Amino acid sequence: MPPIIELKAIYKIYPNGVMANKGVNFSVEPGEIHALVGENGAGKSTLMKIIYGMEQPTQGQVVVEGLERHFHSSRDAIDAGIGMVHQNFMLVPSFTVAENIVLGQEPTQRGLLNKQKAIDETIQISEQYGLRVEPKAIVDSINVGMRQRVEILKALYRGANILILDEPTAVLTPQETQELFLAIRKLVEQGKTVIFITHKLREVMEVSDRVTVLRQGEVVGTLPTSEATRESLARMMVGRDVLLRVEKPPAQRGRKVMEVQRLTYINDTGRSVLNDVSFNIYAGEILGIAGVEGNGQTELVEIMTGLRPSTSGNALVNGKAVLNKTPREVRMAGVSHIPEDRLTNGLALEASINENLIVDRYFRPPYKKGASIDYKQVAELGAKSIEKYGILTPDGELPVASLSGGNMQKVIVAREFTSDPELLIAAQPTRGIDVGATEFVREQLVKQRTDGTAVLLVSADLGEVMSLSDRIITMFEGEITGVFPDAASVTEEELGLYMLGIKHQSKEEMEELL
Amino acid sequence: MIRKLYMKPAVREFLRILLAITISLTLGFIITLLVSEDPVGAYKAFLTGPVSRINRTGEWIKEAITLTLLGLSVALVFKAELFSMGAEGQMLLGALVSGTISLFVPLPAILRIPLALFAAMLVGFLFGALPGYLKAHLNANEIVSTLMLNAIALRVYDYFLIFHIKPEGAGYNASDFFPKEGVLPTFIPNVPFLAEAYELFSRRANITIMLYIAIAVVVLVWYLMYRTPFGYELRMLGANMKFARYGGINTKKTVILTFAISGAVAGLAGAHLGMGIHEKLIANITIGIAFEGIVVALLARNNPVAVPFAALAYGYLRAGADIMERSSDVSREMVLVIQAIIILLVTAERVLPIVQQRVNNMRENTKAEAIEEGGQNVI
Amino acid sequence: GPSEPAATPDEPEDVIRVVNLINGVLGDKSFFDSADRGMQRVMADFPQVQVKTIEAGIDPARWQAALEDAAANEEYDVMILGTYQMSEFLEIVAPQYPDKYFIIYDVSVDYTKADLSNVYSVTYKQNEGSYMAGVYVGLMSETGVVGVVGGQDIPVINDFIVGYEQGAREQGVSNVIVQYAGGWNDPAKGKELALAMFQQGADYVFQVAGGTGVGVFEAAQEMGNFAIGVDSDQAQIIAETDPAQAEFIPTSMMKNVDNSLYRAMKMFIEGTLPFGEAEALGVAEGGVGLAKNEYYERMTPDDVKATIEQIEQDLINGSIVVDTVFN
Amino acid sequence: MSFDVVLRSIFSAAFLASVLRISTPLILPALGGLITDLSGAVNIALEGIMLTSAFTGVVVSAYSGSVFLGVLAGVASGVLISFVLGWFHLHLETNIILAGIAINILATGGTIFLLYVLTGDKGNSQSLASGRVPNINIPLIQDIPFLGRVISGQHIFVWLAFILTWLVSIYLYRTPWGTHLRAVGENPQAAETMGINVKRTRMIALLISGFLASFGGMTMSMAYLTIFQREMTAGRGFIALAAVYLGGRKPWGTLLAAILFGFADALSHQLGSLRIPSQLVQTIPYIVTILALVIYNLREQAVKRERRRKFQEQHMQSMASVE
Ligand SMILES: Nc1ncnc2c1ncn2[C@@H]1O[C@H](COP(=O)(O)OP(=O)(O)OP(=O)(O)O)[C@@H](O)[C@H]1O
Ligand SMILES: Nc1ncnc2c1ncn2[C@@H]1O[C@H](COP(=O)(O)OP(=O)(O)OP(=O)(O)O)[C@@H](O)[C@H]1O
Ligand SMILES: [Mg+2]
Ligand SMILES: [Mg+2]
Repeated sequence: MPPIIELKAIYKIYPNGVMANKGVNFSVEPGEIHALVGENGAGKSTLMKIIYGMEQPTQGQVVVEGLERHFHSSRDAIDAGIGMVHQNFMLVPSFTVAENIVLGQEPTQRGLLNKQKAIDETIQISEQYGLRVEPKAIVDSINVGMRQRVEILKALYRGANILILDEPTAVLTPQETQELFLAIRKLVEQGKTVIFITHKLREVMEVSDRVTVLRQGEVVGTLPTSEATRESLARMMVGRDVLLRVEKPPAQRGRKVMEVQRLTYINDTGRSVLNDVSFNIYAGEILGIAGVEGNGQTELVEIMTGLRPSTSGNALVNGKAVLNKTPREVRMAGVSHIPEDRLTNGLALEASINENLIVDRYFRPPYKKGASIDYKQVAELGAKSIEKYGILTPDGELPVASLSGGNMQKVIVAREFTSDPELLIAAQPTRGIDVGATEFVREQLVKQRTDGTAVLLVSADLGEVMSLSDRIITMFEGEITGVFPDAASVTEEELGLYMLGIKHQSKEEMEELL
Repeated sequence: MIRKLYMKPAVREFLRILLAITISLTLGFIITLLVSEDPVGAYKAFLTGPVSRINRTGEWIKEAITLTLLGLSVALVFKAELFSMGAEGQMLLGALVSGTISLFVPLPAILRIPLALFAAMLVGFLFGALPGYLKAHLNANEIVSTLMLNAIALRVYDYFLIFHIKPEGAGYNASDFFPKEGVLPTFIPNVPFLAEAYELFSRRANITIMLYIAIAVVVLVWYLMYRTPFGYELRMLGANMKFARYGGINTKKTVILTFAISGAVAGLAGAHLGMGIHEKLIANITIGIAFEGIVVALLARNNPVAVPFAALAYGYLRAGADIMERSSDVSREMVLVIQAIIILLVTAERVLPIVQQRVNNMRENTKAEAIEEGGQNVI
Repeated sequence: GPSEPAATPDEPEDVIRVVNLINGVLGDKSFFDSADRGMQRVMADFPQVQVKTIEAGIDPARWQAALEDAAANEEYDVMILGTYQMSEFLEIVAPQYPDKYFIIYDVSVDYTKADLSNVYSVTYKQNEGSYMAGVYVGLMSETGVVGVVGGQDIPVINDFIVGYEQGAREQGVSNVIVQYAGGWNDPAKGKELALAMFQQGADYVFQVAGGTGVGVFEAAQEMGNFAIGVDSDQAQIIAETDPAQAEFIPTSMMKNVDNSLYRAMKMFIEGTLPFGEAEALGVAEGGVGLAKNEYYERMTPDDVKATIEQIEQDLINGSIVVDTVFN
Repeated sequence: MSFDVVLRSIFSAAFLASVLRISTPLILPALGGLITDLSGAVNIALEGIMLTSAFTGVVVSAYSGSVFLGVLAGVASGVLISFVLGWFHLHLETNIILAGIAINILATGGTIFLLYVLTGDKGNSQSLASGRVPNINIPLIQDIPFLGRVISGQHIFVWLAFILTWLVSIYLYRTPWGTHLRAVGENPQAAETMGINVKRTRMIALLISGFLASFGGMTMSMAYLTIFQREMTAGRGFIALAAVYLGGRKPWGTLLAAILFGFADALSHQLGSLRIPSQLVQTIPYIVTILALVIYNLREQAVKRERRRKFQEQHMQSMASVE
């Protein structure tokens, strides 16, 4: 069979002169699951955007089902049966989940929208693929995990013949990832073709038939997954051996840095999102929060960092109350924060990389000198961060918008790690970061903790939580269901029971351990 | 080589503007041809009018000063991704307060003028803070509030002018001329070795020291915007409000301050109208210029350093158009039409599709070249 | 502005080039239009006169420059301009151009300020004219309530209004409703204001609001009440296209800017125009008065007509003195 | 004028009728402003569109003798000038605000120029016998005591304003097109990736906006009055824009905001006859608008606070009952 998609000698130069693809030849067989891997900024998303008509290649040919195509917009690609889930969310915040899913192909009745049908179809497709969403929820108010599921359902709803998934699993829980893989396999059974981008090599091994590795805009090679190993793929991508395990010296628990006492939060719709949550974080430890998305972790972090008011309770950092204080006050108390949604909170896309790096420190020395900001210092900080964190860019003066997704994340990590915090709250810190950089970020996280920083780690990636944390708490429906003082000694299954609320430690039990 | 040069954004921008100006002026001339018996003379008046006589040049520069201040005022707000139409009200109150001081506060010029200017800025600051406060704390839309506040300020201005400032039995709604101590001095000092220039300017084109003040304000606003923590806050607010908040910026305070500072600059522009241009308070003092700050700021892309140049260029267009109407048979309305066409075309990012096509072709070639050269600009 | 073509070399020697400088825009339906009308008549009757009209626009910041520019232009011999605002500028400019002639209307320059021997001023006693309008509505009103819509709260308009009020009250009107539209080009507003007055019991409304006043006529027609026109014989003008509406405009208070300028130009050509002096045209001089057109004749009872004649005589011989806002 | 007369006038059917009359030329362009705003562009050119249509309607109805043709031409001219705006903004990428300002200047100059060419007058179209759209008297309604006098006998555009508000709200919230339009306004990139043509959608929004605003213009010149006066829109386009935001960017909210403005304006006309300086009376509509804005938002906050408090109480109770 001829390839369903064939890219021939694709070059792509962005207006700012960055060449993202250099003579890429890439072909996808009909009915296969084709993984695409590569470091951050290797040009994966760019290549996919070319297939989807969002970017036009500077040179080269796009052949779909044997025909050379010139897509001028996504519309053309959609019409050719291509669907895509984007790395960054493409949702309309004020619309409901169902409205987002049917956008552009709304069911109608005598010319008017059929809202009920949209909801029904959303429920149906969500059940069909096991991707849980609330059809009537406003997108602005749902967490990243559900947003991601909405994105996937959007593409599935359209019944695309060729489905491009650009890092769909970055914020999914392992269970959800499994469900997604199930869905993908179903699609393939129905004769569809899937291109799948991820940084988690385990997923590549698990789901794909073939894998293509990109490096610095060029194809390193395409091979059947059966002939690859995680180590070999990592080597192909990075050009060196990558440690896929974190080495971690034993924890030296220090003084109590943060105390959270009886925190409750009731949201605007009257739902009790956090219920009587109490725990402590100590210097020199990584406290992991394990829980299925939507069980209050997002709100907990936002309340702890001053982005959201709480209903009642108390929170102290080094004995100083920080609850319902402004983000500035919380930060001044020594808290730094890697937010879960980098584009909403974490970055100002149109501002330069350097300016994104100083949002928590521009007002104090050495960045402020006299009445003004010392931009020499800022540039130095930028240069150092770019080097140390491997942010792929020619210049710190460029806008963040010109970075690849993973490199955007690195900017946030660089800022929050270098703020010298007493408490580092990290939500999804390695989201979208390539294997090499993930290794680095994890190392740094451990190093911070070893140097005496308290770390709160919230991640959808249970593996990450388990391998990095010293202590783990599980959350279910806004309550803490269990505390595990020795992360190394619990199993994934055990945690799962607590995360799903099947098991529950008693108050006294927990109090002791907290 | 030439192609390489063409790729440079600054060069491209320059070429675009040059092309746009050429096209729009050509179109303007074609219209003039249709409506004038002496199109060449009329168009010459338009193109060279503002520099053909010292008093005309003076008018142009004086207006450009006001436009610069207004442009800066608007650019501040726009940079924060806020929208303000409030310059009119702020200017009116600035003119009113500074005018009152100029007229009635018995201080020597050296004290009275700074006091009046300061008061104008203060009242602009406070009047600007109002929509800022409404926006920040009550989430009240700033387009509505600024438009309404303008209308209120206009009537307050008229009320004070007519009932409290206008001298008894005056023939129209205006104050007395300001005393010498309340008028901004000529920009050339009255010293012996500059006597001739002073004489010429103070008589024929009384450009005042507001020229220097405006330049200082340009530098200050630039400094404020790009060098100070407040400017950083303002720009981050504009880039992503949620990010600003997350990063610890007090977004409410920033919103209020942005509006207030913008108001202060507009208030100063108002003082210029009274103390620099009319030398008295009159009705409709802001009528022709109130919203032109928006045009200037957008022309300058909210860049404070570009604002005076945009103000000079736009002021030239306005002055030239006026002179064409005064000294040719082209009617006022046609002059407006020509002006509108020039604004539309000069600000078009893509000058004309045909031209754009050319540019695209050229760009493609350049890209191909870059690829052939092994893409050395790849990182 | 719209005007005759510029001078050509082959024209006769004794050509007189006139600038009609308007510190506003044409189409004000008030004295600028009237001035323009006067100058059109001059051109029609005196072929040697060429008039260029300059509309300096509504921004007062432009006016002084427009005057200086026009005065400095060697092509022009005579400059015609109006309004209080311009008089201050003229007092500065005229002495700089002693060989040019200036005619200013609706205001008098202050001849004590400088050597203004090349300036002729003509003013109008609008208070006298509108006094007559006031007397007229006072006699005609059945409700005892009348109104007046002013364009803006400015002294010239208030001079109309005080005269009108005085006249109306002297005839027993209990209530004179005064409102300002705040602009000269908003007929919808004019209509609304007049409707509000009619609703509050007025039956005659005098409009002194230029283009805004057009709405007052519509309101009168709609409510079956009456409106008094201003500046020119407005019923006559409207009758050309809308005779039905003219039926609701029994008279207009005329302020004959056109006639006065025509007269001035005629005297200028004859060499008899008294430069260095101001003339005030009142009822006696025919500068202001009521339009006694066919509508007036038809709609006005004889006793009212008689009273109006009497008042007119009293104004001419000075036995009635009308209030004014000017000193 | 005595205060009781003024008061009596305010509490009359005629007063409410005048509120509707004054509001109509605000409601129609405001709906247009709403649609463009939701599609992601501020339409500063409402003023110019209204002026163009007001002029065209008058001229065509005068020369053709047909009111219907006049209205048709007025609509066409409004849509056409919106197209020019859209072409510059979307195709040549002129900043929408600058383009809007230019369109306003163009409309001001263009209408006066053509008026002069056609009539020899720069002020108004008095010399043209232009048409008036019909009034509507509905037999049953006109007999209802008070209400009948308010709404009956209003011209057709008053009715149209309400009907169009209804249609616009259906269009925006119940049709796919309206949904696309709102999506484009909120997140153009998301819309684009779902195959929605962003530029075309924005152009359509501008054209609809021109269509709606054109009725606002013709309300001025063919219903309210039967004359075109230079610059006769007198800033109503901007007030209409304010109504969009005052109305919370919702069709019925916009209508209410425009009516509120009409009410305050009518109020100032009545109070103007008291002997208070007119400058102060004329601030009434604007002060009312700001107060409305403040009160609306204060209420909004209070409602939220109240709701939160209620939840909290309930929660505490349920906690207590558990213990
Ligand atoms: N809009 C843009 N303008 C300029 N440069 C861009 C733009 N988008 C991407 N780039 C650059 O192109 C290169 C490839 O980016 P791309 O997004 O394709 O990487 P990626 O392989 O998807 O990386 P990641 O794994 O981080 O998502 C990067 O160097 C990036 O900085
Ligand atoms: N009345 C409208 N209001 C707003 N947007 C509209 C309207 N009509 C069309 N559009 C938008 O313009 C775009 C093109 O419309 P058109 O109906 O021509 O699309 P099409 O390519 O034929 O699509 P389809 O296959 O859905 O019919 C669509 O994205 C649509 O959202
Ligand atoms: Mg990517
Ligand atoms: Mg179709």
